Amino acid sequence: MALEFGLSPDQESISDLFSSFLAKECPTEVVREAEPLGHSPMLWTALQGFDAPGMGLPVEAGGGGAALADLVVVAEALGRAAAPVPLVEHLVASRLHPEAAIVSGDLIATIALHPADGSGLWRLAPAGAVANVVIGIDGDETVAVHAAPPGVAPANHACAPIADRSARLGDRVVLGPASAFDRALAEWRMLTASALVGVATAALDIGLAYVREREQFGRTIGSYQAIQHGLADFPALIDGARFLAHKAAWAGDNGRVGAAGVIDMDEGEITEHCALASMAFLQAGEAAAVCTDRSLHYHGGYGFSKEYDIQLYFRRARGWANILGDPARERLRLADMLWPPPGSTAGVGAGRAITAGRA
Amino acid sequence: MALEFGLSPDQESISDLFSSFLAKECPTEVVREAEPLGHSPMLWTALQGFDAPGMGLPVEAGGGGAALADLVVVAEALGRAAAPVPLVEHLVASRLHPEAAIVSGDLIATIALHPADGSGLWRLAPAGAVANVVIGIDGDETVAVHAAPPGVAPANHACAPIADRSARLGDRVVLGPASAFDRALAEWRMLTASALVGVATAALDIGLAYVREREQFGRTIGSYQAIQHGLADFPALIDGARFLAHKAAWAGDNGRVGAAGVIDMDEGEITEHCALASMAFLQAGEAAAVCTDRSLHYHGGYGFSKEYDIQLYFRRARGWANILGDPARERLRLADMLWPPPGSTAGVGAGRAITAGRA
Amino acid sequence: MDFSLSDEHLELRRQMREIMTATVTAEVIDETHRSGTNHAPGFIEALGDAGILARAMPGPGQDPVDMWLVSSEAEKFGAPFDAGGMATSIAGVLAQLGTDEQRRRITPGLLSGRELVCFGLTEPDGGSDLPRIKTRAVRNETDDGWIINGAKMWTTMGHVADWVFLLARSDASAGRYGGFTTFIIPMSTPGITVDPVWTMGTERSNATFYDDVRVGDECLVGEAHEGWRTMGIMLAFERGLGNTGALTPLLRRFAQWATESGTIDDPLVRDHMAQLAIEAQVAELLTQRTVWTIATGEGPGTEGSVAKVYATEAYQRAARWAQATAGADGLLRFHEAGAAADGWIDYDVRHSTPQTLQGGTSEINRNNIAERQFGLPRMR
Amino acid sequence: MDFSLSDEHLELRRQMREIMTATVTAEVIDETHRSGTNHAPGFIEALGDAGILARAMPGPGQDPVDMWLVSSEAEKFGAPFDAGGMATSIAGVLAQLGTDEQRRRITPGLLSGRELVCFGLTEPDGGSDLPRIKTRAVRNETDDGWIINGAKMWTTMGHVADWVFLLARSDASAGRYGGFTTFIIPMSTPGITVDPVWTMGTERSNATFYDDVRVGDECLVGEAHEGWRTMGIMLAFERGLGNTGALTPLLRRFAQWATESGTIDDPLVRDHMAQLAIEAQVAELLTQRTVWTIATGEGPGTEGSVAKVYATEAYQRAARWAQATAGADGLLRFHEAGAAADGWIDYDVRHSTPQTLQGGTSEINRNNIAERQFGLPRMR
Repeated sequence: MALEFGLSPDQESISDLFSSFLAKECPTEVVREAEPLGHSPMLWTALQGFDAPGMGLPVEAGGGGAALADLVVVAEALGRAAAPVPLVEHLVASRLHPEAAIVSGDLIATIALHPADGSGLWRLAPAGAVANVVIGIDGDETVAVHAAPPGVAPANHACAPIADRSARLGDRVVLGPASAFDRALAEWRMLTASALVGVATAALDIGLAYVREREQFGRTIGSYQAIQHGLADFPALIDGARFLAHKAAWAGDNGRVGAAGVIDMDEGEITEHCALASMAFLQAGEAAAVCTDRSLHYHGGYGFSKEYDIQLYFRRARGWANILGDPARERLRLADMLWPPPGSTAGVGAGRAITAGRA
Repeated sequence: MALEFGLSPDQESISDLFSSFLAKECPTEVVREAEPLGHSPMLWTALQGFDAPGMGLPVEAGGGGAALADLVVVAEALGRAAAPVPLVEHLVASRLHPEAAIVSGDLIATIALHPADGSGLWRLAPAGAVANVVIGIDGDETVAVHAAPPGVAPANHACAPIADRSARLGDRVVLGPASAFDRALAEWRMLTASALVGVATAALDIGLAYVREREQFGRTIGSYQAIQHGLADFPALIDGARFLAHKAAWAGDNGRVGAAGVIDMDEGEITEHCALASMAFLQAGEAAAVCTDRSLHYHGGYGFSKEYDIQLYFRRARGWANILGDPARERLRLADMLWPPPGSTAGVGAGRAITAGRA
Repeated sequence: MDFSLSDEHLELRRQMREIMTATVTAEVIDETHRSGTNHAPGFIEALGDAGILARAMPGPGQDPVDMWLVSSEAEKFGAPFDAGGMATSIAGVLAQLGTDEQRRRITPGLLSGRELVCFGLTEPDGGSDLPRIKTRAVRNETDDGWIINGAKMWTTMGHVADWVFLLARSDASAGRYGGFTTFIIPMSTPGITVDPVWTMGTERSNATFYDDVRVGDECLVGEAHEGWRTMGIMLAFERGLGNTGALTPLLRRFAQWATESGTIDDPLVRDHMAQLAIEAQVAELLTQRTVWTIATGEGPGTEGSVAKVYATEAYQRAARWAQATAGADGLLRFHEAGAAADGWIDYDVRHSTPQTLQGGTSEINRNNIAERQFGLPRMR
Repeated sequence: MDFSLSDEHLELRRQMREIMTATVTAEVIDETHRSGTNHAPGFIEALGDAGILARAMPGPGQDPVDMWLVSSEAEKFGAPFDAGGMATSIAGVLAQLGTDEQRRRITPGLLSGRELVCFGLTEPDGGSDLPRIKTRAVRNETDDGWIINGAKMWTTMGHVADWVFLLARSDASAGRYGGFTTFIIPMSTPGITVDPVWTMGTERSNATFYDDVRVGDECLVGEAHEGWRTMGIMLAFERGLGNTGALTPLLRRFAQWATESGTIDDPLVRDHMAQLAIEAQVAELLTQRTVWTIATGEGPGTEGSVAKVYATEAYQRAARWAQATAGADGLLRFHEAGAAADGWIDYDVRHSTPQTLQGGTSEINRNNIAERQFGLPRMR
């Protein structure tokens, strides 16, 4: 075991598989055509063609046996293509509730990010508009509810298939206590982080291509230092988020969850899955926001026009991240894991682990 | 009455007077020589020479009858010269407690920015190291305490003559209830804002002079777009802070204090003195911090060396602003004036006034 | 310095507010969002009827405070004034450079709010590099007219406008800034076609095409081949006076949502709201200073650039922060249940995005400040 | 990907921590602040004795993880490793380009921690534009030696160093990157003088002057006139591996103050602390990635620039935020009553300030990323 920042052979082949699949099946015309709902049933069916919906489950459960380290690679490819399929949510939900029809992808599953309110409503669940099964917290239980999806989403910034869903109406199964849901939320943060890394990477690629071509005042605009320096900030933002997501996956795959992980702020050592997933999510949200902002800006007016692709990414950078809520709240939650308030049990399930160190 | 952004003839002549006085009496050698204490008795004596210490008091009280609109001009000139004299504090204190020896400047007066603690200590009062009279809050009273100044300051970032002072030991006069101190604090914020505007302006001037001269790669560094664009942000920061300080002065001079001023967030109309003073202080702190940061950075290593002037301003940008406390706390205080919490009486003495408007 | 408004200006403000309350209803705003056309005819016509468009016209002898007050009040209220801004700009240009015949034939329609004008300036390849335009105006010696061919981009209001103010190259041999001619042409002239360009802001802009468009000398604005001079006058009217007041309505709408949702008690949110209130004040003060420099005849220097960069970037940051803070509800559009500030939060993010581009990009404005205010070397 | 350290590396880390706890006491640190010389002889010598300096030497056949771990642990602890970093860099250069005689005569002293080396590179007019240096090395035909004249700036440790690694122009006719020669010279050589340069960070740097300094060929590093190649090797050792870990001790010290003062309960402060924790992790991951690219032989590309810009700017922002948050107490220096984090908050602001300049300014590094990673046109 030693520091290794390259993709493993498994990761490489998964990356190649999904990248070439999406390049072929999901050019941006597909993304545009799927708006405003933000879901392409055809693309979903194509994903079922190579068993993608069940890949996150063990082979014993009929799944593909992919590790989290593989799933972050998939999520990044999806984000890079702005793919209008709820695979991130489905992968997370399927690991919590491996029903055969979910494993196969015949039923689409998702998770509700916040507990149901007093009336049993899960507010704006990601993929809620198209999911046949929604898993989330209701009271002190984690439940899965089978019900026909509404098939329409409220009009929204990202054209994402979000929708309110009921935690009580439909075919309802109790999966466990509310705490059983913690891992799913951490995995959703981690995979959404990777998807946002994909969005940011696409923004960089699109931006670079544009500034290399576009001329103003007799020079390509990519030759101006103001634009060069604005773009030069992207790699740290993107790579930082990517490595955090991969580190979260590595921590999860190696059982470094909760007390089995390290959170040592004195030495700056963090190997705990849930804390890393939260960090990855926040950093990726920032990376996607900044990279799409600037890339769009460097397009001049064209970035704002619907004809160009950058606005697709600009809107998803916000939509995919903001669905969880105010990032400041997420940072406070992270702070409770890193510096637990006295007497607290800190964090969501994970929280504080081994803390060595100096005062 | 109509919008007027030029200096009045009075302001012009005060600006000229102080600028030429400081150019002559306070080159940066004087600033350096006054370190680490941050006080030049000679410069103070020279200021007494033209009755500067008492200028903020009415002629009837033996003062110079200057308006707040004049004092902000003075404070900006002081900041621009990084002048090692506590004139801002003295002007504020003198208006609260116009003793003859204070009006003449034979005694230096200052204010304590925070109420005395349980043991009667005023923590780190600005000019506390050199002031003969300190005015501040102790319990529910505003008191003035005459006592010999320590003459030394704890070593600090800005080489400012700050020091702890006692609210109880010495010759103690009760000036009124604690609320009598509110105006003084607002005036201190406003004048410190102007001093910080002076600091930021000096940072711009010094930075521009440097980047016009310094060559790298065969060009002056001021020809690089990254540096041009970094500097191009300065005018908005500086002018914004300057106008806010002037508007606070205008509001104060015209009696627009507390309920006599307007705070209408629906229309974005604010003419209340204390709210404007707080805004000016925050904006000026930001302007001084950003402008000195960047100007120092554009100096390369030389900015960091004690030989160059920019480090003098860099340190004062922080020292003069941070002495009040965390700017986030100040913003929360401002927020309470702008959007009073239900049932609160809001703000320090000033607070909410007329609020017209739509919902 | 003096920060008070005169009684005449206070009266104008009162009038503006009265007219807006009467004419810019929620239904009117809804219609602009539905159609993508950011124009409320009843509002602009009422301004025309009250003589306010005439007061808001820029140029010598006009009160720049009037001009600022009108656009600022509209912006703070959230009333669509783009059409009024364009009409008054062109009326101002005609007042300075137009013929008496044009001022009789065209100006009254513009200042009544009944006739609209769009701008045919930027081209697909052009952007910030305006002198690079390719639209050609060729002198037609047989009838003393002109034949115009070319294409323009971002012709906002082009599909509802009566007139187009058009910049064309009339003498390609005359160097970078020579050989331009400006025209004002009825949009009904044969050969002009308008294609919609839909934007992320849900606003409609247009691409306009000019195929052998034949016009006479009555359409010339200023002298032939002296179009760069006309542009100089017009761009000076534009810079730094509009679109710097958006923080105020944003903050009003955000505070509305924050109050309803209880978020207004959150210190993290209050901290940020106070910062935005400061930025709104700074944006207004910087804009008022620009107005004052125009009034004193000192302007326009770089004050407009300073205000424009600051205000539009602050607005953009604020909108993006507001959206993130509102979480999922900040993603929802107008009329969706639970949408933060009834959908305005989402709208502001989309609407603020091109503000740092149109009317001079932040980069061009920063170049301008560095070169003209600081005297640093011009590097383009 | 794998984010774990091998057992050997964990053992090295344990050893480092043990040595630092024993040798880098509060008194030792105080002495560095008092003297302005950021060097703790007992610590560096202990590293030498434990063979750690030899492990931390960069170059082919060496483990870059060792090199990173040593400097990173020192930085996290707050132990002054600058002298060790310079010594191991030059030992690494000698390992690649030195003579056997130099490796016998010079290297053991450097790797024992007993002899220090300073860098004579930048000049008063030079800065980022290194090839512009004016120090001349002229071949002295009578004795096969060299005569060196010139002045160097920012010769940190120059007043305590045994050696100077010097870059001089040896052939002014050889174009921008030709005609340089690098030397390693005893500081005791006649003609070398050292003047202190005091800094805002209270650290002492130096200006060094070379007046007819005569040295023989035994002082050459690499071939004569091939100095740019030496510099390439040395700068590659430098970039992106040191000075990217400062957020961790800053955050530890800030948290200490925040806990003592009760500020740690303030949600505004917690929000920001969480952000800094993320930035510290990102800085570490970006640095580890640089290490990995070196280990795999892929580096150094622009990874070092990416890590360096990010980490130093994050550190600077963090220090300035921490100081503002601590208010008046954040202004107080070491040993003053009530000073926030015993004075470290004030120190970090001053200390972080030159980090975005030394070892490659942020501007130069951003140019580098744009040109080398993105392939955008080089505009210098």
